[in-house]
Amino acid sequence: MYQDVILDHYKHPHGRGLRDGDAEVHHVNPTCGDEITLRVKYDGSRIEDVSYEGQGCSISQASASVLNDLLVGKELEEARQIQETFLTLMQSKGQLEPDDAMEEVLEDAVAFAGVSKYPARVKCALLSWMAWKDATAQALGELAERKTA
Amino acid sequence: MYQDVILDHYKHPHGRGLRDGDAEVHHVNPTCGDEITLRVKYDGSRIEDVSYEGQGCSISQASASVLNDLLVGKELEEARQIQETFLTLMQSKGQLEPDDAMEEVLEDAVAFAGVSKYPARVKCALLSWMAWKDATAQALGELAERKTA
Amino acid sequence: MTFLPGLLDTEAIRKDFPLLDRVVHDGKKIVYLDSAATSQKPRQVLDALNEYYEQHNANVHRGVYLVAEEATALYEGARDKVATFINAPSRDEVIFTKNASESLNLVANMLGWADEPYRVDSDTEIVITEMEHHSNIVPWQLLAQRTGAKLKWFGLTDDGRLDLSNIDEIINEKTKIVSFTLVSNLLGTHNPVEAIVRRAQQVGALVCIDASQAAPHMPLDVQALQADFVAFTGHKMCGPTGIGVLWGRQELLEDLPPFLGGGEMIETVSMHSSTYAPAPHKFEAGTPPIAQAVGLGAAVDYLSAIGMDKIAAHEHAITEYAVKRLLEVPDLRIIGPTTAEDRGAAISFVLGDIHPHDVGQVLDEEGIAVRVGHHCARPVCLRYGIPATTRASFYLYSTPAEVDALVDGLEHVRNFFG
Amino acid sequence: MTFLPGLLDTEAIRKDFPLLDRVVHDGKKIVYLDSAATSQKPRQVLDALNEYYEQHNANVHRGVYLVAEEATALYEGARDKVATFINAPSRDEVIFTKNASESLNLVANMLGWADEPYRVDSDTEIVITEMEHHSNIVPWQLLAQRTGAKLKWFGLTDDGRLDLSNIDEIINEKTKIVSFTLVSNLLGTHNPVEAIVRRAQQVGALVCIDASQAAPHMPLDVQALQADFVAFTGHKMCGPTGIGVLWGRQELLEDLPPFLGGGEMIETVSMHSSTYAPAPHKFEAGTPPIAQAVGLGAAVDYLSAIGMDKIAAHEHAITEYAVKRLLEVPDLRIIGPTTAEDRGAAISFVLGDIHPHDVGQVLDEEGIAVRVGHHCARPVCLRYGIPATTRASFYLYSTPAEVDALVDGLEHVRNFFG
Ligand SMILES: Cc1ncc(COP(=O)(O)O)c(C=O)c1O
Ligand SMILES: Cc1ncc(COP(=O)(O)O)c(C=O)c1O
Repeated sequence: MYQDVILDHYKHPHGRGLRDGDAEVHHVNPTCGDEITLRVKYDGSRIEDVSYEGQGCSISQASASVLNDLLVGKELEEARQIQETFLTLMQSKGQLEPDDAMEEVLEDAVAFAGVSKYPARVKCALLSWMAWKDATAQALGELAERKTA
Repeated sequence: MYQDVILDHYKHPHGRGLRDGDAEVHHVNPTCGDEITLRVKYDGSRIEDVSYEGQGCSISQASASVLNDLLVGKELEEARQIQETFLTLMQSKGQLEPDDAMEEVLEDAVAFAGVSKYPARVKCALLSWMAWKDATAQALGELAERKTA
Repeated sequence: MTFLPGLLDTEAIRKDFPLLDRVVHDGKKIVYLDSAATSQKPRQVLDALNEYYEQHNANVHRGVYLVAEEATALYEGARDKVATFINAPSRDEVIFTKNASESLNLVANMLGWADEPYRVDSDTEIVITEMEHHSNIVPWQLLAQRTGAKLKWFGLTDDGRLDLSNIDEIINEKTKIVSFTLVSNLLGTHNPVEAIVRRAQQVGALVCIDASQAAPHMPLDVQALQADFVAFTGHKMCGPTGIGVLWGRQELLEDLPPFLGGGEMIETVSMHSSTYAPAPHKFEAGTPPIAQAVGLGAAVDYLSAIGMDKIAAHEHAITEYAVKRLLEVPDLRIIGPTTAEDRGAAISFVLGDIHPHDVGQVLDEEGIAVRVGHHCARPVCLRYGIPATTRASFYLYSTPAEVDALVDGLEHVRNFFG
Repeated sequence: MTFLPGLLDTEAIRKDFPLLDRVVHDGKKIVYLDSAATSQKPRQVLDALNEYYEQHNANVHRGVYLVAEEATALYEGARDKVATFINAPSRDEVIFTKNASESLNLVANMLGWADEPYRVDSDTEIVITEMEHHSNIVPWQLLAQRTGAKLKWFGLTDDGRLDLSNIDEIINEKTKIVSFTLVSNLLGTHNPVEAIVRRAQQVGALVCIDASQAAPHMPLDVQALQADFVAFTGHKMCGPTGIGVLWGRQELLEDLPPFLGGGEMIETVSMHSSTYAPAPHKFEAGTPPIAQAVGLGAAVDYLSAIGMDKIAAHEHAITEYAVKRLLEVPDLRIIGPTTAEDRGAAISFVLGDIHPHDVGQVLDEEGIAVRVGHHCARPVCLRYGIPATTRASFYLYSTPAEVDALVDGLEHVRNFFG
């Protein structure tokens, strides 16, 4: 499961640190204590930044770094598709061999295919992605509120 | 376990029916619903009567009949010894072969030796004996009270 | 050999059950007619237990090593199997307990500690029936005592059915929960669910169904039942001892408070406070009955491979035959329905004034294993004015020849005490 | 091979445990270092389970037929064995539950529903410690919430021991119950019972001891402990899953109210009220874990034949060796006592800033099974400011060679993430 790509992201995480954002969430993996604090910043429907801080295993840390790579700068719709593709891969129990199309979407994140064989670690890999989803819902809710206010 | 002696007592119980007494108790075997109402009458420390009424299996009915045979007319001390000998026999798990001395004390009641192999039935065999013990304690308590009053 | 339409190939099936080869009292092969108390276990279930312990034994849910992942997959896989077996909308609605009694106590305690609108308190009423197993009586008596709620119940008709004539009075606006058995373990009666559920829904009461005597014997569809909770027990359905099931509707399991506290059921713990995991884990404190769940999963596979509808048909045929043959025995009175319609395969009876203990003992000497007593349903005995009954109960491995052996045995009993 | 004084003949012992032959990841034989989570099961226990199911399976306590009498004798015989194993004054003080968590919840609930002088209510206090397993925290948090009682606890010293410096303040006249673990499952600490019991007795508080990590590993004498309740769990002591034990003093068990209601625990039931059987049955509602009790009895026989003092000596030797070797690993920090004195055979540690999940995963690839996480004792992690630990734990079948394999594995982990 420990692909070089994953270890690289773990040792040199991209975009780590908390910066200005529209919403912040704190997620915990109760079984192992992995934690992440994550902020999203939107420019309309474009993701301007995803910043984060946390402690956890290589899988959860690398996954946050990959998320930052993949989502920052994207339009929300596309980001959602990426998130769903990643979810599909992680829930595949090692049965899914990423094809070229999937590799196009997920880039470095295809390295997590091997993790999907380990149910206990899938939660680690998904921690930051679930946090992003949650933060996005909050941020857009707020933005929507701000607009209607 | 169904010795002829037991079946005889079951079909033709001795001393059955409720008569005048110094104390009355009602005992139940919770596992099977066997019930007995039993009265004792003392003449000083001599057992004048043990009368009873109840419903239950052949073992519990026959055992009450045998008890009536054995205890009525006896002095309390002797009755207690009989009761304890019977208890020993019933708790012997079929390991005890009644000897002459025991047969002298227990008479027909030695027929219950075979019942002691069947834990579920031991309680049936002891039902009336426990009731007698309880009733005696009550009766003598009352008599003692009456004396001191 | 008696041929009855609908019978299973019991010759093949019996080979799966080692205990049915057991010899008792001087070489008599056992005639096991006590499956309503507990069923025998097929080789397939014992194999699953052994394989679990020999190859995959580890504690579940927290291990990152291979065997722990396997144990978790086996345990959670058993939950999937049970969910499918009872047609649960979601696997997360299946809670593993130690037996049906714990399942029923769990419901009673959840409602005692719940917030509105579920909370049972002194202004509210609980409804059960007079034919319940003690495990569906005492938890509600305890709840009533502890909360001040009023306990009410449906009585029984002379022929062993629920008397629903006063249903609108018994189940009323104050009723918070109606708990009743799908099939009576003493009478054999199969109860009409729909009428009770409809009335409970009218007044907004929850419905809990004790399916302990149903799950082993017929297709069980919790969605069709429309109940809120369904409880049953593993050891009566070819599974190991030490495992029971509570199925509950997801929204309820989310809303209701936990019962037992401990490892596995938490989300996060500090000394000051804890939060709880989502259902089903919220209700599974401590190391669960892992091997027993795996065994129950194997039992469910075994039963499903034969087919629950086929098992029901087999038992119906046996019951019909048994009722007919038993009614031929002089002085025998069946306590419960005297036909095979809407009844399960447990048949209780009294034989003249021969006490059931004596009936059971003499039958045992013939190798025939029946249960005697009040079968943990003493109110039924009180209702019919009897101290106890003898009960013969059948399962997928029971044969007409065993019914014949019982009837012959009863003749012998009559002669013996005659 | 490393020779240590006091070691058992593990070559012979390991032959009894089928799982220890398990091969994982490309032909590596498993190095099982997770016995604190659950122990492996010897063949003797599996044989007892199989023999029970194949030859003697029936429901207990009410049958008059041979197999039911056998099942009852086996089940109650297991109670005798456990009573002897813990030196209980009476067999009737041994209650079978589903696991230690249920045992602890049972105590908490009995006290919540009890009459004076035992009743826990809003004027009273409950005392636990910061090193408890969640199963000895959450039941007391729930009890405190439900009754308004105050929950207090002993903190920990930096070297992983109980801080009893304020014992007279923590345990005071308001204290109704003090519940603590004999051996910590995370730290390994073996706690000083006497000081706590003496103070509890001074103020008239009851004492409950969680012996889940003690019963498998050392002679356990409930009379010497002088506690009121002692809880432990079968699956950690070579027994099956699905069974736990609560020992309680007879007078208490007589006085305290039941917890779960149902079959087996009653004396007589009517629709209006019920009376309860004497202990232990009062606390065993429903069909008990029959086969599991039989299996636990076989486990107790197995352990006793080897000798609990010999097992304790073996584990002490292994622990001493393991502590020494682990401290040689660079960047490794033991969480808990760093000597083998007054400690059990579970050793938690952190390895630099490599997350325990990663440590465990890489060890697994080497065939080494350790547990990672907060081990259901999250407050300990909070106390020492760490998210989780890696824990290696040993048992009677553990060898010095397995310690060496662990140390080599940890070197590999360091290189991998270095
Ligand atoms: C100290 C301690 N107490 C309680 C428990 C709970 O045991 P169980 O999960 O079998 O209920 C455990 C083990 O998990 C433990 O280590
Ligand atoms: C109808 C019914 N309900 C509940 C139970 C209780 O099941 P268990 O003893 O496994 O808890 C039984 C069986 O004993 C039963 O027949």
